[in-house]
Amino acid sequence: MVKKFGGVTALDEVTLEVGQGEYVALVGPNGSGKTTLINVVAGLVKPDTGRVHLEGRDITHLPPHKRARLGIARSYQLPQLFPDSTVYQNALIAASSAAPLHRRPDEEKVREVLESFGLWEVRHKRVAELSEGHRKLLDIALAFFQTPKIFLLDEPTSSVSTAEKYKVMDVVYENLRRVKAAALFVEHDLDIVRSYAHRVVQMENGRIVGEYKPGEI
Amino acid sequence: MRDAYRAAALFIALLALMLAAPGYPRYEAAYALALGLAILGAVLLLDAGLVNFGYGMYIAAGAYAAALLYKHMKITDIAITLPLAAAVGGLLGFATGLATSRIRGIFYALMTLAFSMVIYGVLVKFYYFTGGSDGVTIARVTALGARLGDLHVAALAAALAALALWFRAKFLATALGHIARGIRENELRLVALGVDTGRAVALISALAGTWGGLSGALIAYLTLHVSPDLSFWSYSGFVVIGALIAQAASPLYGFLVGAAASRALNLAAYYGSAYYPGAYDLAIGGGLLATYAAIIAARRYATGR
Amino acid sequence: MVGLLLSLLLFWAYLALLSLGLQFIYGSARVLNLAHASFFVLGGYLASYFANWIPLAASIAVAAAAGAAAGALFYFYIRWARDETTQLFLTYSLFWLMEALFRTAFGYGLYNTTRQALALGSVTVADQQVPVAGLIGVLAMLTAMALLYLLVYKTTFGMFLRAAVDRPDVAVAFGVPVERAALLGIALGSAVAAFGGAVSSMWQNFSIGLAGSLLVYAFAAVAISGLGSLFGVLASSLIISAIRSAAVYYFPELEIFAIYIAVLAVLAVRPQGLFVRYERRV
Amino acid sequence: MVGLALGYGFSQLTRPAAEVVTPSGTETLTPSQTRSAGGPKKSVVKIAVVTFTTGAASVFGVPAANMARLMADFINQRGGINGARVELDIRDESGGADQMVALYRQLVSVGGVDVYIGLISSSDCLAVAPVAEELGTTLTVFFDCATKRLVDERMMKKVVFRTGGTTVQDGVALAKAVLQHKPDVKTVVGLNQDYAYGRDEWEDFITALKKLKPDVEVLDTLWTPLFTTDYSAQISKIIDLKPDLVHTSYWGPDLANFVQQAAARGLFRVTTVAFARGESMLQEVGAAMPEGQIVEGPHYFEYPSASPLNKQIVEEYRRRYGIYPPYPAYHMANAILGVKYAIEAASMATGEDWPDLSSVSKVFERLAYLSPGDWIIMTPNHNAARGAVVGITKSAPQYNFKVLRPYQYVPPAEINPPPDMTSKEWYATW
Repeated sequence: MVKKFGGVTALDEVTLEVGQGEYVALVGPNGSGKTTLINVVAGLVKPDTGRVHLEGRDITHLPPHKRARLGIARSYQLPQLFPDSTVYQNALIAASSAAPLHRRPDEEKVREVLESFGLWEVRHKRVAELSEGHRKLLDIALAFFQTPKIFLLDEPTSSVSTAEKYKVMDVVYENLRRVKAAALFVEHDLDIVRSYAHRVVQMENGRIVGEYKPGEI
Repeated sequence: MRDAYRAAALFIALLALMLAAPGYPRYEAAYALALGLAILGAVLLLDAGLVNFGYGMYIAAGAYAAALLYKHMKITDIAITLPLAAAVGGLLGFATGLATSRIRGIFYALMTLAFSMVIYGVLVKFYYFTGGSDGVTIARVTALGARLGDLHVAALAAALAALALWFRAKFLATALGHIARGIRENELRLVALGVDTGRAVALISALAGTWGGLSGALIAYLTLHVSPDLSFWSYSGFVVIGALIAQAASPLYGFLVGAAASRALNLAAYYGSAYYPGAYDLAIGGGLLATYAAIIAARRYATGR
Repeated sequence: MVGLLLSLLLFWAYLALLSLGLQFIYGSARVLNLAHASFFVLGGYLASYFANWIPLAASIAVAAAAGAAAGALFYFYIRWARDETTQLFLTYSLFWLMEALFRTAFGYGLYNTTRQALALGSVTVADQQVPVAGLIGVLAMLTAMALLYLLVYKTTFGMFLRAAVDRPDVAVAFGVPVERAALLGIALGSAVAAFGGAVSSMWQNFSIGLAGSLLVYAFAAVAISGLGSLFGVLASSLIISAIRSAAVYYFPELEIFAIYIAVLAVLAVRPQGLFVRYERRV
Repeated sequence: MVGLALGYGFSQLTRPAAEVVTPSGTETLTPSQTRSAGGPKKSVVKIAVVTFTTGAASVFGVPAANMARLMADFINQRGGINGARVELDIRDESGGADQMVALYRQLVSVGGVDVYIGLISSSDCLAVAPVAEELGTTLTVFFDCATKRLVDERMMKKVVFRTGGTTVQDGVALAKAVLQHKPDVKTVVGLNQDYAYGRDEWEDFITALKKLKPDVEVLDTLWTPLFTTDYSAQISKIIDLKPDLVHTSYWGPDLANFVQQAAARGLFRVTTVAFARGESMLQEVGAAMPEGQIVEGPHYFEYPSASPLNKQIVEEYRRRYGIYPPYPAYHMANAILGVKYAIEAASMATGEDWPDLSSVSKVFERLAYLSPGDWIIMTPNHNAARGAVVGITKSAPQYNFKVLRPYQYVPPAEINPPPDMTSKEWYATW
């Protein structure tokens, strides 16, 4: 797969495969094409050449919302939330995206997801009043209403205090395991990578330059 | 079930008001409710953060559907004209919704304004079909053959307003209602959550158009005359501002507050115009400002923000 | 044919004078003013009113100055708007408040300076008699455009303006007086609008209700051009004038439609407009 | 049969003297000789006057409102209407048909008015008429709107009347005058406002003209939206076409804008313009209006020159408001006097001091009375059979605007279809 922005080659002959339930970490300096790769898989960006397959089906030309329905969930480096609503309302909106338009969203599922992400106690807080950790968790939790097959995590623990980093990752992984979803995550903190990834892929200037076991780095 | 009880209670209250009030105040109350339906439609779009500056076109669509059925086919029965008006409004809403499915913000306002001015052009231009700027006069309105007087139309307005309250409660609770809020606050994320926001906007527009069509038909039955002015930008502006007031006042009952505020301004303009020619404009401009400021202040006081 | 071109030229000048101010204000302060046409009409009223006592040129200057003052007042009024919808709300109310002002101050009668304009005589061009006033109108439009262009792209104030509007938060960090830039931008935009109205009073009557119908033309010009681009609105006014003149000549029934269908066509294809500003091609 | 000669000067403007008058072609009501003084004494009659006091049409509405004030004072100085003092509630007509319906309902209920006189725009008249008929509580008199639909579609049956003429009178009178002053006219261009009034005026004019001179050719019909401000494209096209005649029914600012811009472009050197209802703007347009144009108006202040009533009204109006009364002012006088005589005649006929609405309506249908500008002859279709004045614009030393020299009065019989015939059927009989 190749993706150029003007003169810059963001992705240069990148091929990557993530197995069922496998956790792959993407490491590399800023500007190495990690986020671009995630955006291509999520459908926000169209590759110049190359294909995106999900369980054997070519989804290169599917719009983002169709990919999400097929199970490609993602979170964002800077949490993308519904700013003027409370945590509970954010969850209701996410639940509604999975429900038929004329029916009520599944409030049972809302409670279940918020509790599994430890957000039930703060559900009436406005998003602006949440701690950085809670904002990150909510950002990830919102994607769990579509029963993800693969989760694209863009720096899940960035701007979270080191103490909370592991708490966040434990909660995320517990839920990934619960729904048996694979994960492709971008992470700078090598300790996190070591403790959570099955496989580590290193990228530089848009190219995959190496693949390692977590223990080898 | 609570929504149904609430709607029934509103209907009974309004009906009592209609029976008690003498001729003119009843007409004003019924017109306010008709406007309230349009304001509800505009509020649905505002929920999704869409300021539709051509909303009057849906009202005109409904009003002209009812009026032209009378003008060309002498159909006066509301059992035919009311559903047709709603359908025409809904169709127009769906069409404009599809056309603007990818367009937001100022461009959405400009595009809907352009649509409404094309509709205005059609209504003024096709003189032999639409009666041009003189509009269309409806001699009488009937239901299953019986002629409807002022009171009956007022009762119809009360029923539709109650239906609107029930619908508003349902809309707020259903997935589409939450998705509308999602579009307003962070459409990018909503797409990533698997929502086809284009289709959602088209659906919300269709609903807004339907309520606009109903409002138009009701205005036609009340005033017995429809004119292209319904689709002119200043009338749309009036409805949108009513909707902004409604949105600021309360998610559920807001559209009734907006309707009451707009009609009160009209009454103030009437009493003022005897003494000072600029009273109408002053009442509308100044009145809207005061109402909005009052509601913002009340909101800030309530939430202590 | 000369007749068609002449009418095209005159309406182009008229529409550009109306729309330049609206575009400049959006370009310099991110304010889309629903009451913009009212500033244009205010200029027309004032020029017509003062022209009874002072020479035409002086009354136009007075009208433009009053426009600038009104613009400054408008700035302090619109500062309350935190977001687009509140802005829309405040300018919609302002539209009605200015109508109330017009009804009280200029309620009755027709306001124009056609008598003074007629005195300027006319020129014959290929059997078409061209009023000098019309040519002055075209000249006025071109000078207004040149003035704004020079100001925006050739002066430090212009640089402040562009910086303030693109990234106000960053501009403040560099010491750009963002507030003052917006104030001057709005005052200047309103002055151009009032100046346009004052000049147009040479061939047009001003009365209540005019602002409402003019606004739709100004919005059409801005919608087709794209928000913020001065040359864009100059070009879109020419396009609209061409469409309108052609419509009147060849299919008069369509005159009302022609412009709005053009707006829809452009918005459908390029919602941000044909001559978008951020491509810096001015 | 009553013919209410009703005196000749304002000084005689007292109770109707029962003298039989038989204006051509219509029969009128005879009052009973004796009148008992019974029935409730009404001290004040409240009349709502709704006309454009602001906006583009204020150049129309304000002269009418001023005439209403003048007539009310005159009537009150001479015993009011059947002894009741006239009180005016003057309201602005701006806001559109929707607003006028609401205002009508407000005035007749909360406002407590006894009589409603109003409306210049045909859109407003068509909106208020059905509501007035349905409510049926208040005598409603339209004083100026010209739409012929009120007559052709029988929208005035019970309480609604119109003391003004329709586009039929304008069109036919103007067509006849055009043939008189330009008998060899061959090519015509229509330039009218793109709404019902403009279309009706053009249709009536061109139908009449073609009936009278079948070989007339219409080069083009141009339609402009109401309150257009720029006519450069239309003027260029007319100058290119060089027709023998241009017909327009522009009024208010549209007429002023068009004449000023056309004069600057020299249009009047290549063609002659026939102005339907152009009389109202003669004073407003002033010097910009060239000589030699054909102007028609339901009224013209110099006609009837012999009538002391007209002379007195014109002098008093000019003293108070500084201009000569344009036709909308005359239209308002017709309406107020019509209300006065209808009530007083009904009072004489029924013997009650303040007759009820149905008897007033019955009288009003067959009333004939002298108004400053013309004999007003009401017909059973609730509309007046009106004459018209047509003339050629000419400068005159003592006026700073163009006056009509020569001008002629076209009597009602020549330009009105018989009461039971629509305008289409009437044209067919030519």
